[in-house]
Amino acid sequence: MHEKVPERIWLTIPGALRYRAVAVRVVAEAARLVSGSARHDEHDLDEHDVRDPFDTAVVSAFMEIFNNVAIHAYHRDEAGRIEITITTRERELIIELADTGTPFDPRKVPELPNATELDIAALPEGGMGLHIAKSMLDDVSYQPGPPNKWRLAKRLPPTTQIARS
Amino acid sequence: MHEKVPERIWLTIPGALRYRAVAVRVVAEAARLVSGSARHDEHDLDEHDVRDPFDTAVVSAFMEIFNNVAIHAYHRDEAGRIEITITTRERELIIELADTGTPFDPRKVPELPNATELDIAALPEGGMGLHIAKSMLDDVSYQPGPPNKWRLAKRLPPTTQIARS
Amino acid sequence: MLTPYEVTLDNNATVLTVRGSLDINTAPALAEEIDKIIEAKPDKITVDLSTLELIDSSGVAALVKLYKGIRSTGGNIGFSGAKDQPLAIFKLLRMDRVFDL
Amino acid sequence: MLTPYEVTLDNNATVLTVRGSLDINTAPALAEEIDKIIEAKPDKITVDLSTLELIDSSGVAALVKLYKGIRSTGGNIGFSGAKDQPLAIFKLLRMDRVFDL
Ligand SMILES: Nc1ncnc2c1ncn2[C@@H]1O[C@H](COP(=O)(O)OP(=O)(O)O)[C@@H](O)[C@H]1O
Ligand SMILES: Nc1ncnc2c1ncn2[C@@H]1O[C@H](COP(=O)(O)OP(=O)(O)O)[C@@H](O)[C@H]1O
Repeated sequence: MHEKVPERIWLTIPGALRYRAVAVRVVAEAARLVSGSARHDEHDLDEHDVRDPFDTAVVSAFMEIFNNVAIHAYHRDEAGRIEITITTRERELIIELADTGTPFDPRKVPELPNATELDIAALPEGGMGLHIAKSMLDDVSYQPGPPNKWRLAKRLPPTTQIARS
Repeated sequence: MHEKVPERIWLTIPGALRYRAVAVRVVAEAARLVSGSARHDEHDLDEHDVRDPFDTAVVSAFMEIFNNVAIHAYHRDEAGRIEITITTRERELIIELADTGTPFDPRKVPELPNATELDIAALPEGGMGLHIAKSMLDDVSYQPGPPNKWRLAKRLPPTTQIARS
Repeated sequence: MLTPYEVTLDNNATVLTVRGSLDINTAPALAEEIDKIIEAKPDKITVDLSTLELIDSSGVAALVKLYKGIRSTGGNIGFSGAKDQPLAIFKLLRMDRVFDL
Repeated sequence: MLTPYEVTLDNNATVLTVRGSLDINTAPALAEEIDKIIEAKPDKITVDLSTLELIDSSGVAALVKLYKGIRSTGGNIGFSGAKDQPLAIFKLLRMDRVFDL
Protein backbone atom coordinates (compact mmCIF):
# COMPACT_ATOMS: atom_id res chain seq x y z
CA MET A 1 0.00 0.00 0.00
CA HIS A 2 1.39 3.38 -0.96
CA GLU A 3 1.66 6.18 1.58
CA LYS A 4 -1.27 8.51 1.16
CA VAL A 5 -0.56 12.21 0.66
CA PRO A 6 -1.41 14.01 3.89
CA GLU A 7 -4.74 15.82 3.71
CA ARG A 8 -5.76 18.82 5.76
CA ILE A 9 -8.90 20.18 7.31
CA TRP A 10 -8.91 23.73 8.65
CA LEU A 11 -11.62 24.74 11.06
CA THR A 12 -11.93 28.10 12.83
CA ILE A 13 -14.70 28.60 15.36
CA PRO A 14 -15.53 30.86 18.30
CA GLY A 15 -13.66 29.71 21.42
CA ALA A 16 -16.91 28.96 23.18
CA LEU A 17 -18.14 25.71 24.70
CA ARG A 18 -21.31 26.03 22.61
CA TYR A 19 -19.16 25.41 19.55
CA ARG A 20 -17.46 22.35 20.91
CA ALA A 21 -19.96 20.04 19.25
CA VAL A 22 -19.00 21.46 15.85
CA ALA A 23 -15.33 20.77 16.43
CA VAL A 24 -15.88 17.34 17.99
CA ARG A 25 -17.90 16.27 14.97
CA VAL A 26 -15.11 17.25 12.60
CA VAL A 27 -12.45 15.62 14.75
CA ALA A 28 -14.49 12.42 15.08
CA GLU A 29 -14.95 12.24 11.33
CA ALA A 30 -11.26 12.90 10.69
CA ALA A 31 -10.38 10.14 13.17
CA ARG A 32 -12.68 7.80 11.28
CA LEU A 33 -11.00 8.70 7.98
CA VAL A 34 -7.69 7.55 9.50
CA SER A 35 -8.92 4.56 11.48
CA GLY A 36 -11.01 3.31 8.59
CA SER A 37 -14.21 3.34 10.59
CA ALA A 38 -15.74 6.05 8.38
CA ARG A 39 -19.06 5.04 6.98
CA HIS A 40 -19.82 7.93 4.64
CA ASP A 41 -23.10 8.14 6.49
CA GLU A 42 -23.79 11.70 7.49
CA HIS A 43 -26.87 10.67 9.36
CA ASP A 44 -25.09 8.26 11.53
CA LEU A 45 -22.51 10.09 13.59
CA ASP A 46 -24.39 8.77 16.48
CA GLU A 47 -24.31 6.49 19.42
CA HIS A 48 -22.07 4.13 17.47
CA ASP A 49 -19.92 7.07 16.81
CA VAL A 50 -16.86 6.61 18.93
CA ARG A 51 -16.57 2.88 19.38
CA ASP A 52 -13.31 2.38 17.57
CA PRO A 53 -10.49 2.70 20.14
CA PHE A 54 -8.59 5.12 17.92
CA ASP A 55 -11.61 7.39 17.49
CA THR A 56 -12.36 7.13 21.22
CA ALA A 57 -8.87 8.20 22.17
CA VAL A 58 -8.78 11.12 19.76
CA VAL A 59 -12.23 12.45 20.67
CA SER A 60 -11.64 12.04 24.42
CA ALA A 61 -8.37 13.94 24.30
CA PHE A 62 -9.65 16.64 22.01
CA MET A 63 -12.69 17.37 24.20
CA GLU A 64 -10.41 18.02 27.18
CA ILE A 65 -8.02 20.27 25.31
CA PHE A 66 -10.92 22.22 23.79
CA ASN A 67 -12.61 22.64 27.19
CA ASN A 68 -9.37 23.93 28.64
CA VAL A 69 -8.88 26.53 25.92
CA ALA A 70 -12.46 27.82 26.27
CA ILE A 71 -12.33 27.79 30.08
CA HIS A 72 -8.74 28.50 31.11
CA ALA A 73 -7.28 30.38 28.14
CA TYR A 74 -10.44 32.32 27.21
CA HIS A 75 -11.99 32.39 30.71
CA ARG A 76 -15.37 31.49 29.22
CA ASP A 77 -15.69 34.95 27.73
CA GLU A 78 -16.36 33.59 24.23
CA ALA A 79 -14.57 36.51 22.59
CA GLY A 80 -11.65 34.65 21.00
CA ARG A 81 -11.36 32.10 18.25
CA ILE A 82 -9.89 28.65 18.08
CA GLU A 83 -8.09 27.66 14.90
CA ILE A 84 -7.94 23.94 14.39
CA THR A 85 -5.81 22.24 11.76
CA ILE A 86 -6.28 18.52 11.26
CA THR A 87 -3.84 16.52 9.20
CA THR A 88 -4.84 13.02 8.19
CA ARG A 89 -2.11 10.65 7.07
CA GLU A 90 -2.31 7.01 6.18
CA ARG A 91 -1.88 5.93 9.78
CA GLU A 92 -1.68 9.12 11.80
CA LEU A 93 -3.88 11.99 12.84
CA ILE A 94 -2.42 15.32 13.91
CA ILE A 95 -4.59 18.02 15.46
CA GLU A 96 -3.20 21.49 15.99
CA LEU A 97 -5.09 24.14 17.96
CA ALA A 98 -4.20 27.80 18.18
CA ASP A 99 -5.79 30.33 20.51
CA THR A 100 -5.03 33.90 21.50
CA GLY A 101 -6.03 33.52 25.14
CA THR A 102 -3.95 33.55 28.32
CA PRO A 103 -0.89 31.30 28.12
CA PHE A 104 0.15 28.99 30.97
CA ASP A 105 3.07 26.85 32.05
CA PRO A 106 2.13 23.15 31.91
CA ARG A 107 5.13 22.24 34.11
CA LYS A 108 3.44 24.05 37.00
CA VAL A 109 0.31 21.90 36.77
CA PRO A 110 0.42 19.29 39.57
CA GLU A 111 0.31 15.61 38.59
CA LEU A 112 -2.93 13.77 39.10
CA PRO A 113 -2.75 11.59 42.27
CA ASN A 114 -3.31 7.88 41.67
CA ALA A 115 -6.74 6.74 42.75
CA THR A 116 -6.67 3.51 44.69
CA GLU A 117 -9.54 1.26 45.52
CA LEU A 118 -9.96 2.19 49.13
CA ASP A 119 -8.97 5.79 49.16
CA ILE A 120 -12.20 7.47 48.20
CA ALA A 121 -11.11 10.91 49.25
CA ALA A 122 -8.27 10.75 46.74
CA LEU A 123 -10.66 10.48 43.81
CA PRO A 124 -10.13 13.64 41.84
CA GLU A 125 -12.92 16.07 41.01
CA GLY A 126 -10.75 18.13 38.70
CA GLY A 127 -7.36 18.24 37.08
CA MET A 128 -8.07 15.17 34.98
CA GLY A 129 -8.17 16.83 31.58
CA LEU A 130 -4.49 17.00 30.68
CA HIS A 131 -3.95 13.53 32.13
CA ILE A 132 -6.68 12.12 29.89
CA ALA A 133 -5.30 13.88 26.82
CA LYS A 134 -1.71 12.75 27.43
CA SER A 135 -2.70 9.18 28.19
CA MET A 136 -4.96 8.83 25.17
CA LEU A 137 -2.52 10.21 22.60
CA ASP A 138 1.00 9.48 21.42
CA ASP A 139 2.03 13.09 21.61
CA VAL A 140 0.69 16.24 23.29
CA SER A 141 2.73 19.40 23.11
CA TYR A 142 2.02 22.99 24.04
CA GLN A 143 3.76 26.17 23.04
CA PRO A 144 2.70 29.30 24.91
CA GLY A 145 2.01 32.36 22.77
CA PRO A 146 0.04 34.27 21.78
CA PRO A 147 -0.98 32.46 19.80
CA ASN A 148 -0.84 29.49 22.15
CA LYS A 149 -0.35 26.32 20.19
CA TRP A 150 -1.34 22.76 20.96
CA ARG A 151 -0.26 19.80 18.89
CA LEU A 152 -1.98 16.45 19.42
CA ALA A 153 -0.90 13.33 17.56
CA LYS A 154 -2.17 9.79 17.48
CA ARG A 155 -0.88 6.95 15.34
CA LEU A 156 -2.74 3.80 14.43
CA PRO A 157 -1.18 0.80 16.17
CA PRO A 158 0.58 -1.49 13.66
CA THR A 159 -1.84 -4.34 14.28
CA THR A 160 -4.94 -2.40 13.27
CA GLN A 161 -6.29 -3.39 9.90
CA ILE A 162 -7.15 -0.52 7.60
CA ALA A 163 -10.65 -1.13 6.42
CA ARG A 164 -10.64 1.18 3.46
CA SER A 165 -8.51 0.52 0.41
CA MET B 1 -34.56 39.51 22.60
CA HIS B 2 -31.46 41.37 21.47
CA GLU B 3 -29.95 40.64 18.09
CA LYS B 4 -27.07 38.26 18.55
CA VAL B 5 -23.70 39.27 17.12
CA PRO B 6 -23.10 37.18 13.98
CA GLU B 7 -20.71 34.33 14.62
CA ARG B 8 -18.56 32.61 12.04
CA ILE B 9 -17.25 29.16 11.35
CA TRP B 10 -14.57 28.70 8.73
CA LEU B 11 -13.98 25.23 7.33
CA THR B 12 -11.57 24.31 4.56
CA ILE B 13 -11.47 20.73 3.30
CA PRO B 14 -10.36 18.80 0.22
CA GLY B 15 -12.97 19.10 -2.54
CA ALA B 16 -13.61 15.38 -2.44
CA LEU B 17 -16.86 13.52 -1.81
CA ARG B 18 -15.11 11.58 0.97
CA TYR B 19 -14.98 14.81 2.93
CA ARG B 20 -18.61 15.67 2.48
CA ALA B 21 -19.54 14.05 5.79
CA VAL B 22 -17.17 16.40 7.60
CA ALA B 23 -18.80 19.44 6.04
CA VAL B 24 -22.35 18.17 6.45
CA ARG B 25 -21.75 17.61 10.15
CA VAL B 26 -20.56 21.18 10.61
CA VAL B 27 -23.41 22.61 8.55
CA ALA B 28 -25.99 20.52 10.44
CA GLU B 29 -24.63 21.71 13.78
CA ALA B 30 -24.59 25.34 12.61
CA ALA B 31 -28.19 24.97 11.45
CA ARG B 32 -29.10 23.64 14.87
CA LEU B 33 -27.41 26.60 16.56
CA VAL B 34 -29.71 28.90 14.57
CA SER B 35 -32.90 26.84 14.72
CA GLY B 36 -32.48 26.14 18.39
CA SER B 37 -32.52 22.41 17.95
CA ALA B 38 -28.93 22.06 19.15
CA ARG B 39 -28.58 19.58 21.94
CA HIS B 40 -24.93 20.01 22.87
CA ASP B 41 -24.73 16.27 22.48
CA GLU B 42 -21.75 15.37 20.41
CA HIS B 43 -22.68 11.72 20.44
CA ASP B 44 -26.06 12.32 19.03
CA LEU B 45 -25.70 13.82 15.57
CA ASP B 46 -27.58 10.82 14.49
CA GLU B 47 -30.74 9.51 13.06
CA HIS B 48 -32.64 12.28 14.85
CA ASP B 49 -30.23 14.63 13.32
CA VAL B 50 -32.14 16.50 10.67
CA ARG B 51 -35.74 16.46 11.82
CA ASP B 52 -36.21 20.15 12.30
CA PRO B 53 -37.49 21.62 9.00
CA PHE B 54 -34.89 24.38 9.06
CA ASP B 55 -32.04 21.91 9.57
CA THR B 56 -33.51 19.62 6.91
CA ALA B 57 -33.65 22.40 4.34
CA VAL B 58 -30.13 23.60 5.03
CA VAL B 59 -28.55 20.15 5.00
CA SER B 60 -30.44 19.05 1.87
CA ALA B 61 -29.38 22.12 -0.08
CA PHE B 62 -25.81 22.04 1.12
CA MET B 63 -25.35 18.39 0.14
CA GLU B 64 -26.37 19.18 -3.45
CA ILE B 65 -24.13 22.22 -3.78
CA PHE B 66 -21.19 20.31 -2.28
CA ASN B 67 -21.74 17.35 -4.61
CA ASN B 68 -21.81 19.70 -7.59
CA VAL B 69 -18.54 21.38 -6.66
CA ALA B 70 -16.77 18.04 -6.15
CA ILE B 71 -18.23 16.52 -9.32
CA HIS B 72 -18.75 19.34 -11.82
CA ALA B 73 -16.24 22.00 -10.75
CA TYR B 74 -13.47 19.61 -9.63
CA HIS B 75 -14.40 16.71 -11.94
CA ARG B 76 -13.93 14.26 -9.03
CA ASP B 77 -10.17 14.72 -9.22
CA GLU B 78 -9.95 15.58 -5.49
CA ALA B 79 -7.08 17.99 -6.09
CA GLY B 80 -8.77 21.24 -5.08
CA ARG B 81 -10.11 22.61 -1.84
CA ILE B 82 -13.47 23.91 -0.75
CA GLU B 83 -13.54 26.86 1.59
CA ILE B 84 -16.74 27.10 3.57
CA THR B 85 -17.73 30.10 5.66
CA ILE B 86 -20.79 29.77 7.85
CA THR B 87 -22.34 32.80 9.48
CA THR B 88 -24.91 32.23 12.20
CA ARG B 89 -27.21 35.09 13.12
CA GLU B 90 -30.11 35.17 15.52
CA ARG B 91 -32.54 33.97 12.85
CA GLU B 92 -30.45 33.38 9.75
CA LEU B 93 -27.79 31.05 8.48
CA ILE B 94 -25.51 32.00 5.60
CA ILE B 95 -23.19 29.47 3.99
CA GLU B 96 -20.56 30.60 1.52
CA LEU B 97 -18.50 28.15 -0.51
CA ALA B 98 -15.47 28.96 -2.61
CA ASP B 99 -13.73 26.61 -5.01
CA THR B 100 -11.04 26.98 -7.65
CA GLY B 101 -12.56 24.51 -10.11
CA THR B 102 -14.15 25.01 -13.51
CA PRO B 103 -16.75 27.79 -13.53
CA PHE B 104 -20.13 27.43 -15.25
CA ASP B 105 -23.09 29.53 -16.31
CA PRO B 106 -26.17 28.62 -14.24
CA ARG B 107 -28.47 30.37 -16.78
CA LYS B 108 -27.57 27.67 -19.29
CA VAL B 109 -28.75 24.87 -17.01
CA PRO B 110 -32.19 23.68 -18.21
CA GLU B 111 -35.10 23.89 -15.77
CA LEU B 112 -36.28 20.69 -14.19
CA PRO B 113 -39.46 19.43 -15.89
CA ASN B 114 -42.46 19.06 -13.59
CA ALA B 115 -43.18 15.46 -12.70
CA THR B 116 -46.84 14.60 -12.92
CA GLU B 117 -48.57 11.59 -11.53
CA LEU B 118 -49.03 9.70 -14.73
CA ASP B 119 -46.02 10.69 -16.71
CA ILE B 120 -43.48 8.22 -15.43
CA ALA B 121 -41.01 8.85 -18.21
CA ALA B 122 -40.78 12.48 -17.17
CA LEU B 123 -39.42 11.57 -13.74
CA PRO B 124 -35.92 13.01 -13.67
CA GLU B 125 -32.83 10.93 -13.00
CA GLY B 126 -30.56 13.93 -12.81
CA GLY B 127 -30.57 17.69 -12.81
CA MET B 128 -32.38 17.86 -9.47
CA GLY B 129 -29.58 19.29 -7.36
CA LEU B 130 -29.88 22.99 -8.10
CA HIS B 131 -33.65 22.74 -7.98
CA ILE B 132 -33.49 21.20 -4.50
CA ALA B 133 -31.04 23.81 -3.27
CA LYS B 134 -33.06 26.75 -4.62
CA SER B 135 -36.36 25.41 -3.32
CA MET B 136 -35.05 24.66 0.15
CA LEU B 137 -33.36 28.02 0.75
CA ASP B 138 -34.32 31.67 0.69
CA ASP B 139 -31.35 32.62 -1.41
CA VAL B 140 -28.87 30.81 -3.64
CA SER B 141 -26.39 32.83 -5.64
CA TYR B 142 -23.34 31.91 -7.66
CA GLN B 143 -20.46 34.02 -8.89
CA PRO B 144 -18.13 32.35 -11.38
CA GLY B 145 -14.43 32.75 -10.69
CA PRO B 146 -11.91 31.46 -9.97
CA PRO B 147 -12.58 31.32 -7.18
CA ASN B 148 -16.16 30.34 -7.86
CA LYS B 149 -18.39 31.53 -5.05
CA TRP B 150 -21.68 30.18 -3.78
CA ARG B 151 -23.81 31.96 -1.22
CA LEU B 152 -26.65 30.07 0.43
CA ALA B 153 -28.99 31.74 2.90
CA LYS B 154 -31.89 30.52 4.98
CA ARG B 155 -33.93 32.51 7.48
CA LEU B 156 -36.00 31.12 10.30
CA PRO B 157 -39.69 31.68 9.57
CA PRO B 158 -41.21 34.25 11.97
CA THR B 159 -43.46 31.67 13.58
CA THR B 160 -40.66 29.40 14.72
CA GLN B 161 -39.97 29.57 18.42
CA ILE B 162 -36.36 29.87 19.36
CA ALA B 163 -35.69 27.20 21.93
CA ARG B 164 -32.51 28.59 23.37
CA SER B 165 -32.37 31.81 25.33
CA MET C 1 -19.03 0.89 5.79
CA LEU C 2 -22.61 0.15 6.73
CA THR C 3 -24.54 -1.51 3.89
CA PRO C 4 -27.20 1.01 2.95
CA TYR C 5 -29.70 -1.54 1.70
CA GLU C 6 -31.00 -5.07 2.14
CA VAL C 7 -33.10 -7.23 -0.17
CA THR C 8 -35.42 -9.77 1.40
CA LEU C 9 -38.23 -12.00 0.20
CA ASP C 10 -41.41 -11.69 2.20
CA ASN C 11 -44.35 -13.90 1.12
CA ASN C 12 -43.10 -13.95 -2.45
CA ALA C 13 -42.87 -10.16 -2.58
CA THR C 14 -39.43 -8.65 -2.88
CA VAL C 15 -38.71 -6.08 -0.18
CA LEU C 16 -35.89 -3.60 -0.61
CA THR C 17 -35.00 -1.89 2.64
CA VAL C 18 -32.93 1.25 2.26
CA ARG C 19 -31.20 2.43 5.38
CA GLY C 20 -29.26 5.38 6.65
CA SER C 21 -28.01 7.78 4.05
CA LEU C 22 -28.70 7.21 0.35
CA ASP C 23 -26.41 9.68 -1.33
CA ILE C 24 -23.63 10.23 -3.81
CA ASN C 25 -21.36 8.02 -1.70
CA THR C 26 -23.76 5.14 -1.11
CA ALA C 27 -26.06 5.24 -4.15
CA PRO C 28 -23.63 3.55 -6.58
CA ALA C 29 -23.73 0.32 -4.56
CA LEU C 30 -27.52 0.41 -4.49
CA ALA C 31 -27.66 1.14 -8.23
CA GLU C 32 -25.87 -2.15 -8.91
CA GLU C 33 -28.37 -3.99 -6.77
CA ILE C 34 -31.21 -2.22 -8.56
CA ASP C 35 -29.93 -3.45 -11.93
CA LYS C 36 -30.11 -7.01 -10.60
CA ILE C 37 -33.60 -6.49 -9.20
CA ILE C 38 -34.90 -5.07 -12.49
CA GLU C 39 -33.37 -7.96 -14.41
CA ALA C 40 -35.21 -10.44 -12.20
CA LYS C 41 -38.52 -8.82 -13.28
CA PRO C 42 -40.36 -9.20 -9.98
CA ASP C 43 -44.17 -9.00 -10.10
CA LYS C 44 -44.19 -6.92 -6.97
CA ILE C 45 -41.60 -5.05 -4.98
CA THR C 46 -41.91 -2.95 -1.87
CA VAL C 47 -39.30 -0.36 -0.99
CA ASP C 48 -39.14 0.17 2.76
CA LEU C 49 -37.88 3.68 3.48
CA SER C 50 -38.71 3.75 7.19
CA THR C 51 -35.05 3.57 8.20
CA LEU C 52 -33.83 5.96 5.51
CA GLU C 53 -32.58 9.06 7.29
CA LEU C 54 -31.02 11.20 4.61
CA ILE C 55 -31.20 11.31 0.82
CA ASP C 56 -29.68 13.50 -1.87
CA SER C 57 -30.46 13.80 -5.59
CA SER C 58 -28.20 10.84 -6.42
CA GLY C 59 -30.25 8.72 -4.07
CA VAL C 60 -33.49 9.94 -5.58
CA ALA C 61 -32.12 9.13 -9.05
CA ALA C 62 -31.44 5.54 -7.97
CA LEU C 63 -35.02 5.13 -6.71
CA VAL C 64 -36.45 6.69 -9.87
CA LYS C 65 -34.41 4.26 -11.95
CA LEU C 66 -35.84 1.36 -9.96
CA TYR C 67 -39.38 2.73 -10.31
CA LYS C 68 -39.08 3.13 -14.07
CA GLY C 69 -37.39 -0.25 -14.52
CA ILE C 70 -40.08 -2.17 -12.63
CA ARG C 71 -42.96 -0.31 -14.26
CA SER C 72 -41.50 -0.79 -17.76
CA THR C 73 -41.78 -4.56 -17.39
CA GLY C 74 -45.30 -4.30 -16.02
CA GLY C 75 -44.35 -4.93 -12.41
CA ASN C 76 -45.83 -3.35 -9.32
CA ILE C 77 -43.74 -1.15 -7.04
CA GLY C 78 -44.71 0.49 -3.78
CA PHE C 79 -42.79 2.74 -1.44
CA SER C 80 -43.49 2.92 2.27
CA GLY C 81 -42.38 4.59 5.44
CA ALA C 82 -40.62 7.71 4.14
CA LYS C 83 -40.22 10.40 6.80
CA ASP C 84 -38.29 13.50 7.81
CA GLN C 85 -35.67 14.76 5.34
CA PRO C 86 -36.31 12.09 2.66
CA LEU C 87 -40.07 12.78 2.73
CA ALA C 88 -39.38 16.51 2.42
CA ILE C 89 -37.24 15.83 -0.67
CA PHE C 90 -39.84 13.54 -2.30
CA LYS C 91 -42.53 16.17 -1.70
CA LEU C 92 -40.38 18.93 -3.09
CA LEU C 93 -39.77 16.91 -6.25
CA ARG C 94 -43.49 16.02 -6.37
CA MET C 95 -42.57 12.38 -6.22
CA ASP C 96 -44.69 11.70 -3.15
CA ARG C 97 -47.69 11.27 -5.45
CA VAL C 98 -45.92 9.18 -8.05
CA PHE C 99 -44.36 7.03 -5.34
CA ASP C 100 -47.69 7.03 -3.48
CA LEU C 101 -46.13 8.11 -0.21
CA MET D 1 -31.92 20.02 24.66
CA LEU D 2 -32.13 16.34 25.54
CA THR D 3 -32.18 15.78 29.30
CA PRO D 4 -29.01 13.88 30.04
CA TYR D 5 -30.33 12.07 33.09
CA GLU D 6 -33.40 10.61 34.72
CA VAL D 7 -34.05 9.66 38.32
CA THR D 8 -36.44 6.79 39.01
CA LEU D 9 -37.41 4.71 42.01
CA ASP D 10 -37.22 1.00 41.44
CA ASN D 11 -38.19 -1.26 44.39
CA ASN D 12 -37.17 1.42 46.87
CA ALA D 13 -33.76 1.80 45.28
CA THR D 14 -32.99 5.09 43.57
CA VAL D 15 -31.82 4.65 39.99
CA LEU D 16 -30.02 7.46 38.21
CA THR D 17 -29.87 6.91 34.48
CA VAL D 18 -27.32 9.04 32.68
CA ARG D 19 -27.78 9.29 28.93
CA GLY D 20 -26.00 10.62 25.91
CA SER D 21 -23.13 12.92 26.56
CA LEU D 22 -22.12 13.89 30.09
CA ASP D 23 -19.76 16.76 29.56
CA ILE D 24 -18.93 20.36 30.30
CA ASN D 25 -22.20 21.41 28.64
CA THR D 26 -24.52 18.91 30.31
CA ALA D 27 -22.79 18.14 33.64
CA PRO D 28 -23.92 21.34 35.43
CA ALA D 29 -27.58 20.27 35.18
CA LEU D 30 -26.71 16.83 36.52
CA ALA D 31 -24.64 18.35 39.33
CA GLU D 32 -27.73 20.14 40.63
CA GLU D 33 -29.68 16.89 40.60
CA ILE D 34 -26.78 15.18 42.38
CA ASP D 35 -26.93 17.74 45.19
CA LYS D 36 -30.60 16.88 45.71
CA ILE D 37 -29.91 13.15 45.65
CA ILE D 38 -27.13 13.45 48.23
CA GLU D 39 -29.35 15.58 50.46
CA ALA D 40 -32.03 12.88 50.38
CA LYS D 41 -29.45 10.42 51.85
CA PRO D 42 -30.64 7.32 50.00
CA ASP D 43 -29.62 3.94 51.46
CA LYS D 44 -28.90 2.63 48.02
CA ILE D 45 -28.49 4.16 44.59
CA THR D 46 -27.69 2.61 41.26
CA VAL D 47 -26.23 4.66 38.45
CA ASP D 48 -27.16 3.19 35.08
CA LEU D 49 -24.54 4.14 32.51
CA SER D 50 -25.67 1.79 29.75
CA THR D 51 -26.98 4.65 27.60
CA LEU D 52 -24.09 6.98 28.34
CA GLU D 53 -22.21 7.45 25.08
CA LEU D 54 -19.61 10.09 25.78
CA ILE D 55 -18.06 11.57 28.91
CA ASP D 56 -15.42 14.18 29.61
CA SER D 57 -13.60 15.09 32.81
CA SER D 58 -16.45 17.39 33.89
CA GLY D 59 -18.79 14.44 33.65
CA VAL D 60 -16.42 12.23 35.61
CA ALA D 61 -16.18 14.94 38.28
CA ALA D 62 -19.97 14.96 38.66
CA LEU D 63 -20.05 11.18 39.16
CA VAL D 64 -17.15 11.32 41.65
CA LYS D 65 -19.02 13.96 43.61
CA LEU D 66 -22.07 11.71 43.75
CA TYR D 67 -19.95 8.73 44.81
CA LYS D 68 -18.25 10.65 47.60
CA GLY D 69 -21.49 12.25 48.77
CA ILE D 70 -23.35 8.95 49.06
CA ARG D 71 -20.47 7.12 50.71
CA SER D 72 -19.89 9.93 53.24
CA THR D 73 -23.39 9.42 54.63
CA GLY D 74 -22.94 5.66 54.75
CA GLY D 75 -25.03 4.94 51.68
CA ASN D 76 -24.44 2.30 49.03
CA ILE D 77 -23.74 3.25 45.43
CA GLY D 78 -23.27 1.03 42.41
CA PHE D 79 -22.51 1.81 38.81
CA SER D 80 -23.57 -0.41 35.96
CA GLY D 81 -23.48 -0.72 32.22
CA ALA D 82 -20.55 1.53 31.29
CA LYS D 83 -19.20 0.83 27.81
CA ASP D 84 -17.19 2.24 24.92
CA GLN D 85 -15.69 5.70 25.42
CA PRO D 86 -16.97 6.19 29.00
CA LEU D 87 -15.58 2.81 30.06
CA ALA D 88 -12.24 3.68 28.46
CA ILE D 89 -12.15 6.92 30.47
CA PHE D 90 -13.04 5.19 33.77
CA LYS D 91 -10.34 2.61 33.16
CA LEU D 92 -7.77 5.24 32.32
CA LEU D 93 -8.55 7.08 35.55
CA ARG D 94 -8.54 3.75 37.43
CA MET D 95 -12.07 4.39 38.53
CA ASP D 96 -13.36 1.14 37.10
CA ARG D 97 -12.27 -0.58 40.31
CA VAL D 98 -13.58 2.06 42.68
CA PHE D 99 -16.85 2.23 40.79
CA ASP D 100 -16.84 -1.57 40.54
CA LEU D 101 -17.41 -1.58 36.77
N1 LIG E 1 -5.36 25.78 27.50
C1 LIG E 1 -5.05 26.18 28.75
N2 LIG E 1 -4.81 27.49 29.00
C2 LIG E 1 -4.51 27.90 30.22
N3 LIG E 1 -4.42 27.08 31.29
C3 LIG E 1 -4.62 25.76 31.11
C4 LIG E 1 -4.96 25.25 29.82
N4 LIG E 1 -5.11 23.91 29.94
C5 LIG E 1 -4.88 23.60 31.22
N5 LIG E 1 -4.58 24.71 31.94
C6 LIG E 1 -4.23 24.73 33.38
O1 LIG E 1 -3.92 23.42 33.77
C7 LIG E 1 -4.79 22.97 34.83
C8 LIG E 1 -5.10 21.48 34.68
O2 LIG E 1 -5.93 21.27 33.56
P1 LIG E 1 -6.78 19.94 33.46
O3 LIG E 1 -5.88 18.80 33.72
O4 LIG E 1 -7.49 19.94 32.17
O5 LIG E 1 -7.83 20.00 34.65
P2 LIG E 1 -8.96 21.09 34.98
O6 LIG E 1 -9.27 21.81 33.72
O7 LIG E 1 -10.08 20.27 35.49
O8 LIG E 1 -8.37 21.98 36.04
C9 LIG E 1 -5.98 23.87 34.74
O9 LIG E 1 -6.65 24.01 35.97
C10 LIG E 1 -5.39 25.18 34.23
O10 LIG E 1 -4.84 25.90 35.33
N1 LIG F 1 -20.55 23.85 -8.95
C1 LIG F 1 -20.73 23.61 -10.27
N2 LIG F 1 -19.70 23.75 -11.11
C2 LIG F 1 -19.87 23.50 -12.41
N3 LIG F 1 -21.04 23.12 -12.98
C3 LIG F 1 -22.10 22.96 -12.18
C4 LIG F 1 -22.00 23.18 -10.78
N4 LIG F 1 -23.23 22.97 -10.26
C5 LIG F 1 -24.04 22.61 -11.27
N5 LIG F 1 -23.39 22.61 -12.43
C6 LIG F 1 -23.97 22.30 -13.76
O1 LIG F 1 -25.37 22.38 -13.63
C7 LIG F 1 -25.98 21.13 -13.98
C8 LIG F 1 -27.20 20.85 -13.10
O2 LIG F 1 -26.81 20.59 -11.79
P1 LIG F 1 -27.78 19.83 -10.80
O3 LIG F 1 -29.11 20.49 -10.85
O4 LIG F 1 -27.16 19.73 -9.48
O5 LIG F 1 -27.96 18.37 -11.43
P2 LIG F 1 -26.86 17.23 -11.74
O6 LIG F 1 -25.67 17.51 -10.89
O7 LIG F 1 -27.55 15.96 -11.40
O8 LIG F 1 -26.58 17.35 -13.20
C9 LIG F 1 -24.88 20.10 -13.83
O9 LIG F 1 -25.09 18.99 -14.66
C10 LIG F 1 -23.65 20.91 -14.23
O10 LIG F 1 -23.51 20.95 -15.62
